[in-house]
Amino acid sequence: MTTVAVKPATMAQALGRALRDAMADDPTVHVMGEDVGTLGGVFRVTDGLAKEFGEDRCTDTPLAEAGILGTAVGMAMYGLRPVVEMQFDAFAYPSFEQLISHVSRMRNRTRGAMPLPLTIRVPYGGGIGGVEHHSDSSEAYYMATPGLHVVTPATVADAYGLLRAAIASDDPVVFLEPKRLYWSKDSWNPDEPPAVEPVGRAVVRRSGRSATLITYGPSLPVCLEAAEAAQAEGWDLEVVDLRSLVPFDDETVSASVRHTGRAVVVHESGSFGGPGGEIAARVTERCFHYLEAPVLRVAGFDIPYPPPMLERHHLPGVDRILDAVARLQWEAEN
Amino acid sequence: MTTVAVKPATMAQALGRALRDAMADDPTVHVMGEDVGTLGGVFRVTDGLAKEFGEDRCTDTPLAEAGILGTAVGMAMYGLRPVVEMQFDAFAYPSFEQLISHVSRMRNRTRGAMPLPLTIRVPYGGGIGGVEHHSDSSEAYYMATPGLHVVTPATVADAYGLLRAAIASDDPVVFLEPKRLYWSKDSWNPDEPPAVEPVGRAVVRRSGRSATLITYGPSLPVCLEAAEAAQAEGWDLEVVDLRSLVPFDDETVSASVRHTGRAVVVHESGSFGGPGGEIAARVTERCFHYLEAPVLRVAGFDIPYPPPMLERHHLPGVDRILDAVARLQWEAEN
Amino acid sequence: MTVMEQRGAYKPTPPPAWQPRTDPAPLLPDALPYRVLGTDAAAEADPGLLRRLYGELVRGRRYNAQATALTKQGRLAVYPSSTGQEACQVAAALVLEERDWLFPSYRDTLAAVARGLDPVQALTLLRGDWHTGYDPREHRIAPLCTPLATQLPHAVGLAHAAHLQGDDVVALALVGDGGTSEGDFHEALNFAAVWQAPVVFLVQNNGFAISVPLAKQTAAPSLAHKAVGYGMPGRLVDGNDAAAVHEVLSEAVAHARAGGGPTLVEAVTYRIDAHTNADDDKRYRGDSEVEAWRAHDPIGLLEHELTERGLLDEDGMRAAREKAEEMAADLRERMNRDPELDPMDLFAHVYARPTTQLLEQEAQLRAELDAEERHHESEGAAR
Amino acid sequence: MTVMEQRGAYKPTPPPAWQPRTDPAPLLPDALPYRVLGTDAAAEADPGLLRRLYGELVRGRRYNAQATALTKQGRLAVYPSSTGQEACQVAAALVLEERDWLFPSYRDTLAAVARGLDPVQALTLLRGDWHTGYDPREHRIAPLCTPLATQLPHAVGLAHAAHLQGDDVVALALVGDGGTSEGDFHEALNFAAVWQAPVVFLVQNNGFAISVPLAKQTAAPSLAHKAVGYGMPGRLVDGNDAAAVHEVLSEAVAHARAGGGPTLVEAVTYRIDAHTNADDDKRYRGDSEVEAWRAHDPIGLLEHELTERGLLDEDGMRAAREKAEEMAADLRERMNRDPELDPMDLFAHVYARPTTQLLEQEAQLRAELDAEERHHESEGAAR
Ligand SMILES: Cc1ncc(C[n+]2csc(CCOP(=O)(O)OP(=O)(O)O)c2C)c(N)n1
Ligand SMILES: Cc1ncc(C[n+]2csc(CCOP(=O)(O)OP(=O)(O)O)c2C)c(N)n1
Ligand SMILES: [Mg+2]
Ligand SMILES: [Mg+2]
Repeated sequence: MTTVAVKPATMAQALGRALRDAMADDPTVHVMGEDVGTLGGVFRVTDGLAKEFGEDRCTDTPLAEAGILGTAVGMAMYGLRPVVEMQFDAFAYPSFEQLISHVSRMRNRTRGAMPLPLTIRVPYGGGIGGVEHHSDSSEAYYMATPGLHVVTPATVADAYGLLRAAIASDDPVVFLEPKRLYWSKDSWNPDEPPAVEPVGRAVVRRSGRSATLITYGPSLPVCLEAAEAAQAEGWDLEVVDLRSLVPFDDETVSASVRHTGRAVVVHESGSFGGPGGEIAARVTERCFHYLEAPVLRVAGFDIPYPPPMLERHHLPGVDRILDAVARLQWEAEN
Repeated sequence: MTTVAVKPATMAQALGRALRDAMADDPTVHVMGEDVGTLGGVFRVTDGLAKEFGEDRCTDTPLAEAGILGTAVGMAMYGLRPVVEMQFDAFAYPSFEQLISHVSRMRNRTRGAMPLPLTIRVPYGGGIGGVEHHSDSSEAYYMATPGLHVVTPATVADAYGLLRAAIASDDPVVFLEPKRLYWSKDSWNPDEPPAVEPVGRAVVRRSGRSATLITYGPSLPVCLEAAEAAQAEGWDLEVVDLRSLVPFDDETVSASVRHTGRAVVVHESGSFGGPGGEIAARVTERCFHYLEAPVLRVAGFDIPYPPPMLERHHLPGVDRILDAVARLQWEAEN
Repeated sequence: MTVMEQRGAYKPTPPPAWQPRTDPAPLLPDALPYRVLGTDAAAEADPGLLRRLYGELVRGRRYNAQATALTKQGRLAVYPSSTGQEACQVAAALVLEERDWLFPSYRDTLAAVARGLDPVQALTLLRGDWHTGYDPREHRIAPLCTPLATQLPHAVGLAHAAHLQGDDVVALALVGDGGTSEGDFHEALNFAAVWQAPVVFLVQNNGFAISVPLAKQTAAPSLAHKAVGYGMPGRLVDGNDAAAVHEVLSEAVAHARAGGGPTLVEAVTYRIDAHTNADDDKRYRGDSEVEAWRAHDPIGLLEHELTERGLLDEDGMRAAREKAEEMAADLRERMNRDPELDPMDLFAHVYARPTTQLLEQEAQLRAELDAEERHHESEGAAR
Repeated sequence: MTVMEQRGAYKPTPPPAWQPRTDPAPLLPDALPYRVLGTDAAAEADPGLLRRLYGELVRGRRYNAQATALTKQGRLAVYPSSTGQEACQVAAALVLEERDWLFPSYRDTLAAVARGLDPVQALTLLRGDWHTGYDPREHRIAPLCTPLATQLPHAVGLAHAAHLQGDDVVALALVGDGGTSEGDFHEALNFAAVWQAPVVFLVQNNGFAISVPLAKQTAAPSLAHKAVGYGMPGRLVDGNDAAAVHEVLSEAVAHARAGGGPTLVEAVTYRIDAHTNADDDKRYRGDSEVEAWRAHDPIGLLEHELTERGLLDEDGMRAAREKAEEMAADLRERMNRDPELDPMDLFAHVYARPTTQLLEQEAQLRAELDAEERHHESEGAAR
């Protein structure tokens, strides 16, 4: 038996590996977008794909996001599985008409005759010192669009496993990649990549009894850190990583909240009209009589994403999470 | 003293009158969009404006929604007050990049130096037998975009009063016009149009003690009907018309729910990621200990808008509202 | 590098060789729309083809009339008629091989019907029934597209995919004059040219986008002139001359099939009816303009040519009319039957497998419908 | 109307008169980029203007070098350099009157600086400080625009508004070769032509959109050829020839000011540096291409012309360099001071008056900051 080399990989590398393996397994998988070919993408996620599979399978497109998504729709209509890269969150907006009016509706429009197995990769979120338009958290738009799956990994292993699942899905998947976790590392065995994860299952990242932090993507590490810090205050926090915003895993989330009786939703996206409202509302609908306090939200402010020099004030951090936990009406318990 | 002729006007007429009066009062108000000039708009809201104010003030643009909104931004930068018409809800999507990246952010980007006093009129919602793409409820997208005001009238008087206020606002306002109320009528005195309503104040349309229906736009008449029907079941429902989704009138809504102890949010928009989640979450945050039951939602299903022949199954109707009211855990009261 | 470091070594040279990426001259359209009928070119047209076109035009006109009548009877939610544009509709259908794809807009049900689709299936959307009445893959007809110009990138992507797979397939996409103003038109044509995708774009310039005349839509010499900006040939054709449209489109399709890349064709035509049955065209145009175009009617033009040349007589005309009437009668009859829709279909195809959220909503609706039914039954029983 | 009703009365006529809405010939660009320096046309150029351009180019190159250096020192978050493109940047600024408007993209801070904007204000965004460092209305410079091509409709709208108000104002908008592929480019140019708005579009074709070369961006003969598709003139110019760019832009601005409508100018140039400091251009281009363009350097070209014609000597060159060094030293010095941002500004300008929701959030942040401060103070006191 040979010993396997377990070495650290970044999330960006894991995503690249997922693309590579999907392309190797299935000749209908095509990667396309701005700078994805020769350059390997501005985050280098697609590095090496054009070389390995040729420019017809990993294509530098003209610079036009509606055109990228629109032609990908046509390619999927013909039976290909396009994986589209949007260069940054805010640069996906020009493609929203194609997304809302076609990508999300084609299967339904044709009663299932014309599914669109399309993956749209969107680097999202802040914390990387990016200037305007490079740090948006746009998940609320995707969540409000029926017909899309919305998936976001928070770990290196999930980056691989969920992206493979997204590409294999017969439905369109918006795959949100937390930019500031691109360089996060985890060790894995490159000869045996992590398992393909089913889309739609949340996972408890940390068990606890006092309250549940419900989170995803870039906020997971922050929540885990907050949970550690909370111990000093006597709170034993459970942390749920949603991984998939659509479909939403009510079962896992509700089970946790019923168990703890308190919950805080944590995300970078703005609060008003953001994912937290939906999550808080559905948790409350399902767990009302278990709740000791209203489900609270710790989110970005309801403002355009701030300039780099102010972003630390905007992003949900450990203190803000602990403040929210403190407001969970603990006195009511005694 | 002369007697004033009080005669009925439709909501479409009231909106047209608001545009006319705004244009007459302020020469910087310009109306633009597809078919708004010679034709007077497909719903005839802008009828007569091109004739009265000339085609430079009420302009048939080329057919390109991003171009319409983008040029309107430039006009506003120069000091005009453009009022843009999007022909239908779904046809506003091509303009979303301009909306999100510029309209909502220009004031903030320039620290107030360059406000954009822009009104974007969007006919929205279903119930008119429209084929695909003509019945979307797209308010969730607008609500999730900080920097926009989002306003929607439900009565003829508000159509006038709120549109005047929107045009007078120094901030961009997305003005959602409930298509199926365009032909709803109310009597008014054309010599003395209704008052300009401040943006941001909800109003209690019906007082009640048992529970609060929180709604807006096209669902208001349905809720009022449901409230009448509920009397037979012994429920005395209060009905709050939000009128403005952004800013959100927490005061009025919370006061009502604290008073009744139960609430249902009603809207046509899909439930998941829709306005109801935000509303339910914030009501719960503010009124937790007053609530006898979780805030429930009666909304459109989480599907692409259905074909005309099935839309009655999708739209929240009186029965579905009463079913939700029935689920408000009344037994807990006794 | 600052200018200081730069100096000394510097020898001015002409700019690195610049040359046009394409020769613009052959891309530009002719000065006038190409015509066949009533010109010398007509002599070379295939009589069989002309007769076939004639039959389809007559049937197409009858189809338009029948569909319009159905709106008055409440059997169609809306109908955007292509009366006056039948030459474009029919030619677009006839130039394609079975393996090719057609990308119609909401106005192009006739093109789909001329391609062989059952008119009832073509009208499903406009009837208020389900959004698409046919299997696009079976017929190689994309769903009727309502958001303007958004079907164009789909056509490009599909043609490109087919080409990558080594399939000998051409896509033909239809768009209106108004639709050319949309960003998607631009992006689609650019992708098509860069990829040299086997796709043909047919702009039916019918003079109006609802009420907005072409002069408010563009200042270009012609819409066909836009082609040069993408590096593809632009062709201008009389859109009421079925023989000319057929010839120009056939050439473009052959060019695409041979690997020559995309073509933009502008067919100059006219929308004789209002935008849809819901539109009031008196508000934006006068009768005289409509009358001038009636005198250049696609059917009249072709009929004149055929009768002049002895290729068509009263019997032939009658036969064409009879076939058209048959189609109309059948359509009328079948459209008068109420379609049966299953409300549960609302949830069936949103995803490959419904989410738990949708299953909950489905159960809710099913319970409501069951309750309704029980209610009806008990009412029935009570009587 | 069915074909049956139609027959009998019918007489075929030619189509209602078709004519191009514009004569295409004058709209088409010349076969080669227009040049002045090193050609006969140079003799006619105004020596004063050439010297002014020279000074600005030298200063501009130094500005680019300094800004790039500041990224290495962590004083700029990112810098997209315009080294090699200074002729376009400077000419764009110099052709405008004070009342005119400039619409820059993220790469065009130099154009803003050449127009007179304080470089520190121009670099505010790229420094990580507030999004816009200046009052756009005071300087008539729109905010640096990052989403590609989205500034173009703004320029059209502003020019149109000014025109409607009777103001004699021209807008000049900058965009890259990559940006021409976006739908907003198309829509903006179309609106401009239909409205005959006084706006000039300058495409700096620097060969790349990040890593993507022009050949993957378009198949058009040139980007200037796109103009004819909108019915506006297209002009092709050597973008490294400051005199040529200045002349072509001046003509376009004068044309617009005189009511002649918009012009599309393509300036063929080259991005000598990587896309930004974060980019690695070795991945997508070879040194030899860069070297070929270095030999056609905008400063070198002009310097050669001026020295050949005795309009510039060593003293003049030294003076230009010294002025540039002064600017650089001042910039360096001021950029090394930490900017002071008030976190409360996050809420101050989202709306004219903050919503109650924002007031709550503002209070929350203020409380957090107060707590932080108390914490620091108590820590300080404890020591
Ligand atoms: C993106 C979008 N915007 C607006 C509309 C509304 N609309 C439907 S048809 C039409 C006019 C289309 O004109 P044209 O493209 O010339 O096609 P025609 O109707 O003449 O066939 C408009 C504005 C739409 N369907 N899609
Ligand atoms: C809408 C949009 N999509 C993508 C980007 C990311 N992006 C920034 S610069 C750039 C390349 C731009 O190329 P070009 O227009 O030629 O301008 P240049 O950088 O060469 O000046 C890209 C893709 C963006 N800023 N905006
Ligand atoms: Mg048309
Ligand atoms: Mg470039």
